[in-house]
Amino acid sequence: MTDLFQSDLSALARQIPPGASVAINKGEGPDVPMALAKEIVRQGIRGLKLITIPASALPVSGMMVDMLIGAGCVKSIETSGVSMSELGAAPRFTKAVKDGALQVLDATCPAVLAALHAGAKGQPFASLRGIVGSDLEKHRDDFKLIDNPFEPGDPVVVLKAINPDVAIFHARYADRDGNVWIGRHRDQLFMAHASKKVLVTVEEVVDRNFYDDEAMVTGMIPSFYIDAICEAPGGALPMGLDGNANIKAVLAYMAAARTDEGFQAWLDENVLAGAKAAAE
Amino acid sequence: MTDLFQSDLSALARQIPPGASVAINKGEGPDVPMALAKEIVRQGIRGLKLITIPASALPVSGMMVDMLIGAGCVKSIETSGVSMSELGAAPRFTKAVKDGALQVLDATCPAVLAALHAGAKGQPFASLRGIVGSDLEKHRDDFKLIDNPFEPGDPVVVLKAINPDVAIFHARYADRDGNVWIGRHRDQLFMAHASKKVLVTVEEVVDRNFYDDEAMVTGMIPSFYIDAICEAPGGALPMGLDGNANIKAVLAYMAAARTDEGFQAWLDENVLAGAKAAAE
Amino acid sequence: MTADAPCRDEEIYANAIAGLLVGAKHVAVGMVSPIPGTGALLAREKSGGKTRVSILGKQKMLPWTDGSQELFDLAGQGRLDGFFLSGGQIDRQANINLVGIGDYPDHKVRWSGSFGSGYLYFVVPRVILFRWEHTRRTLVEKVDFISAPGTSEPGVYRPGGPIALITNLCLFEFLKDRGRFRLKSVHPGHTLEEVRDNTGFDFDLPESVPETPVPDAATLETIRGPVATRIAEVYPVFARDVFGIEPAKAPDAA
Amino acid sequence: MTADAPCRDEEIYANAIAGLLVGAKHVAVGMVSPIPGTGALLAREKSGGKTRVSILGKQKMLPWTDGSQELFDLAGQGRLDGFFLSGGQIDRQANINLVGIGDYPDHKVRWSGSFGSGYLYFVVPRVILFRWEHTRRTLVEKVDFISAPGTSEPGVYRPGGPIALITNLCLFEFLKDRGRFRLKSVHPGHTLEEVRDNTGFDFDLPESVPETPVPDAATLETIRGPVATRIAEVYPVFARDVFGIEPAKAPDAA
Repeated sequence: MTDLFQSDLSALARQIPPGASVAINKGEGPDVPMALAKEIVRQGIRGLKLITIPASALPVSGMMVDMLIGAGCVKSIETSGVSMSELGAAPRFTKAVKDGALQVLDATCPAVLAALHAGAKGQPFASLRGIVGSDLEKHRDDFKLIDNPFEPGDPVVVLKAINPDVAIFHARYADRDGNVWIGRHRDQLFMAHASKKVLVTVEEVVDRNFYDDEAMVTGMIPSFYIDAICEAPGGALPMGLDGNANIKAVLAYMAAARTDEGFQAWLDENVLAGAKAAAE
Repeated sequence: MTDLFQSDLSALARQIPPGASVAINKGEGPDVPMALAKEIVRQGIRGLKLITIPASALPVSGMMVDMLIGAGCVKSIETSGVSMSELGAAPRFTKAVKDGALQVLDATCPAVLAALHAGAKGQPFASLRGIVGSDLEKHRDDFKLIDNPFEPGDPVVVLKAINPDVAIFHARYADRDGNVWIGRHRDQLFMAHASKKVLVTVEEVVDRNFYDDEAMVTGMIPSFYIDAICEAPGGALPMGLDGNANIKAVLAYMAAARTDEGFQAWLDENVLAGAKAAAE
Repeated sequence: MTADAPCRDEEIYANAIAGLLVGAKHVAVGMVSPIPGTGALLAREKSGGKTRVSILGKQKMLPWTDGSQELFDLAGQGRLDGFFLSGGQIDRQANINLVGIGDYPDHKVRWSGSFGSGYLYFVVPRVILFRWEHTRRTLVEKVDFISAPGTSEPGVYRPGGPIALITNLCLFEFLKDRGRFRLKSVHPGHTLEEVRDNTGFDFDLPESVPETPVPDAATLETIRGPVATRIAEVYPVFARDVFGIEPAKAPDAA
Repeated sequence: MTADAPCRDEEIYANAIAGLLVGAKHVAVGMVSPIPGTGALLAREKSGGKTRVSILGKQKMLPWTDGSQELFDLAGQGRLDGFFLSGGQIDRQANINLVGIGDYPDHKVRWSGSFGSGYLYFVVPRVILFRWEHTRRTLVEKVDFISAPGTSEPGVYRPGGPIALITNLCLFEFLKDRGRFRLKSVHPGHTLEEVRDNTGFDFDLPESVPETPVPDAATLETIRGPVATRIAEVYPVFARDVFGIEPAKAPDAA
């Protein structure tokens, strides 16, 4: 057994310093680190600079980001979009922007991905077509319009590499040596390569080594990119293991989060209750 | 069944126009397209601009490239290295350079990979640390030293994207719909994304669809990147399916290829014999 | 829903969208785009499966094997023919705004964000704009924030761009050379005057303005059959409301 | 081979190399580098497995899951502590030439190519140079082609570079500040004079020149046991010649 394993979520969350930049993936699969996000709220870690890879606009990933914002953990968010997909707008995000309480670094999806990719390679910047003439370009210091060095008169945007302080995600399996299986969720791989620290919750730790099975190696992040792992069954809920969100749970959150009081009551019941009970 | 399948290698090779730029992978696994390369020699396709991803310096991949050079198919080669690894130098490559019969675009491995990656993304260029002050930089029009747009006074090399006309490789499996399984040989995936045409030989076509099996999808190139597939069992020989090269066969080639006559005799016996017999 | 049920507006829109995708090899459908998804899947059925449709939002329905970047890489390589974009505001020159109303960053109203628009609008040859609320609030003379511009100056790499805009009143085509829209057809039950009154910008007119066609019986059957079943996997709420069907697998089983 | 057999030169070199890698987290070994591979694997054994060693050339021995680029990406991220480079020529300033002798591109002699040197030399903190033929032909005042420069001008991003050069005569350390080599030890059976006579460039000297240590019995046992077994999987010819062992699986089974 490797020493990467932590026995509980609080030990994982303690490795996220206040003010850290934290990468969070899109959440198309059962990889939303909701349990860890709730622990971040319980520990009151503040000033986080979220970076969504490349957006948080699916019901559960949107809800997680919205909750972190509502709970006051987030100072800024670099994103191509925050919403609950077809369920509607993210209530706390919308309010925080209106109140001027949240800085948004507006991006477009491939720009976040290209900049993260440059970071994963340890390179200073990436080139990207498009963006020219948009207002995205005007408001970002880390997007620059240059002349293509190989074709004068061809304007191209270059993007400064992104290297998050911390990447967090939920995965299906870790093996006993700390290799993490992600299947074809390659975004987590790029996040892990690019980030200075990688904290992972997994559905299950299995007593084997994935290197013994070429099919598993193919969809795996090697342990040397990982800093800590905690087994947290259901750690992506209300995103189910089958990739289907519990829509009722998301709608209940959205209804509550429409008001400050409703959001606080939801937090008390769904996030803080356990911590309070434990503290009493 | 998709119409991507070709019944023989000659139909595959005919899709490579004379003068085309052709990407060839490193050959660490049983993915060297040796059978197809022999067919290129038989068809006398000339003027090829080889691009090795990022080098051809393992016994069988080195031998394949050396054979193509010796047979007069190659006009130029962009590479970070050509050799037979610990077995020694590539005899026809070495001779062709000495004779001035082959243009070598000398590169360094990550530069080839970064430029191919930019090509796979449809972007104009990539940035790469290193190279500054080397003679590689001085001799390549497609490497340029610029000032980091985000940090004045920081010199950085940018590399023009590579988009080969054709990519060729051997793979373990194709499914009946033309999806090609490569396992963790990700280089072939980048080659396929970056290239205008992708020609693949496979060990075996299996009667299933890999999308039904998430473990297979993870290591797969979707059919919409592939232009033609030919089932060619043993298509990487003398590289075995277990990833071990038949060293005796490579050494025999190297011994023969030391002289023009020896190389021609080897070609006659190992490549052209079948074609001649068929033509008689 | 049977083929006898009256044709719904969503079905007219989807049918019009499918008509814009004839001959496309690969069409992708972005987030929160159930009607475009329906239109693209209809185009796929009509092509006999030759048009590939990739719908974002549900990993297992996507063909990617290289992560989220693959959609954009595919588009960058010129392998993606069609995509859909919307806007909180869309203006005369087809600039789109997905960010908010008012001065950036101090919006009066903040929307979700620009998503892939700032890139895909430049590189996908057939971008279809959709905005169901056709009012002077949504179709404006000038957007407050340009998430992605409708046209680019000469010299800017721009193989892609808008070809049409569909709303709950009409279908516009976009004239690239003139950098403005031309009305193509008005949906059944609506009038040119209504379109004019509710559009915040000036647009070109054809000699006569046809009515947007209603899908024929065979098309309706396709929409309500294989297309509806597939769309329900990504947009369960939409499929329930429009087609009255539930996805094969309960979406809220957590 | 038993632990009683006399110590071979390769074992002395490997032992010296292992000494340069103490505390390294991840060391990679490039192509055609059997002695560096032996040294790195010895460092791994001595660290109790804490030093990870990745040997290029055989896919199944590599931990990568992102293709060939992963080695370079790992190095770019600062996650790779050690690497090995050689050169057909190596000069006073630790510039290396892997391309050829004479004017580029019309070489009198052409070598295989620069491989990863043009990048890894810049970003890996502990690059160990090796060149077993120690002559004035190989260790020259100025290389004919710079595959990778030994030092860089101020302002150039350069977290990595050479720390040492090992030959069949001696071990040099590289003084980054002075941009030149200093002799560290002379291998048993050789002399300072011999080193001087066969080196084409000037180098610094310590106050006294020690002899390169011969590995002790326990170290020899480790080299000839677990290290030899593993090296035979990648370098079967080397393992046969030096350790007299065959790989567990025949390498020429096609």
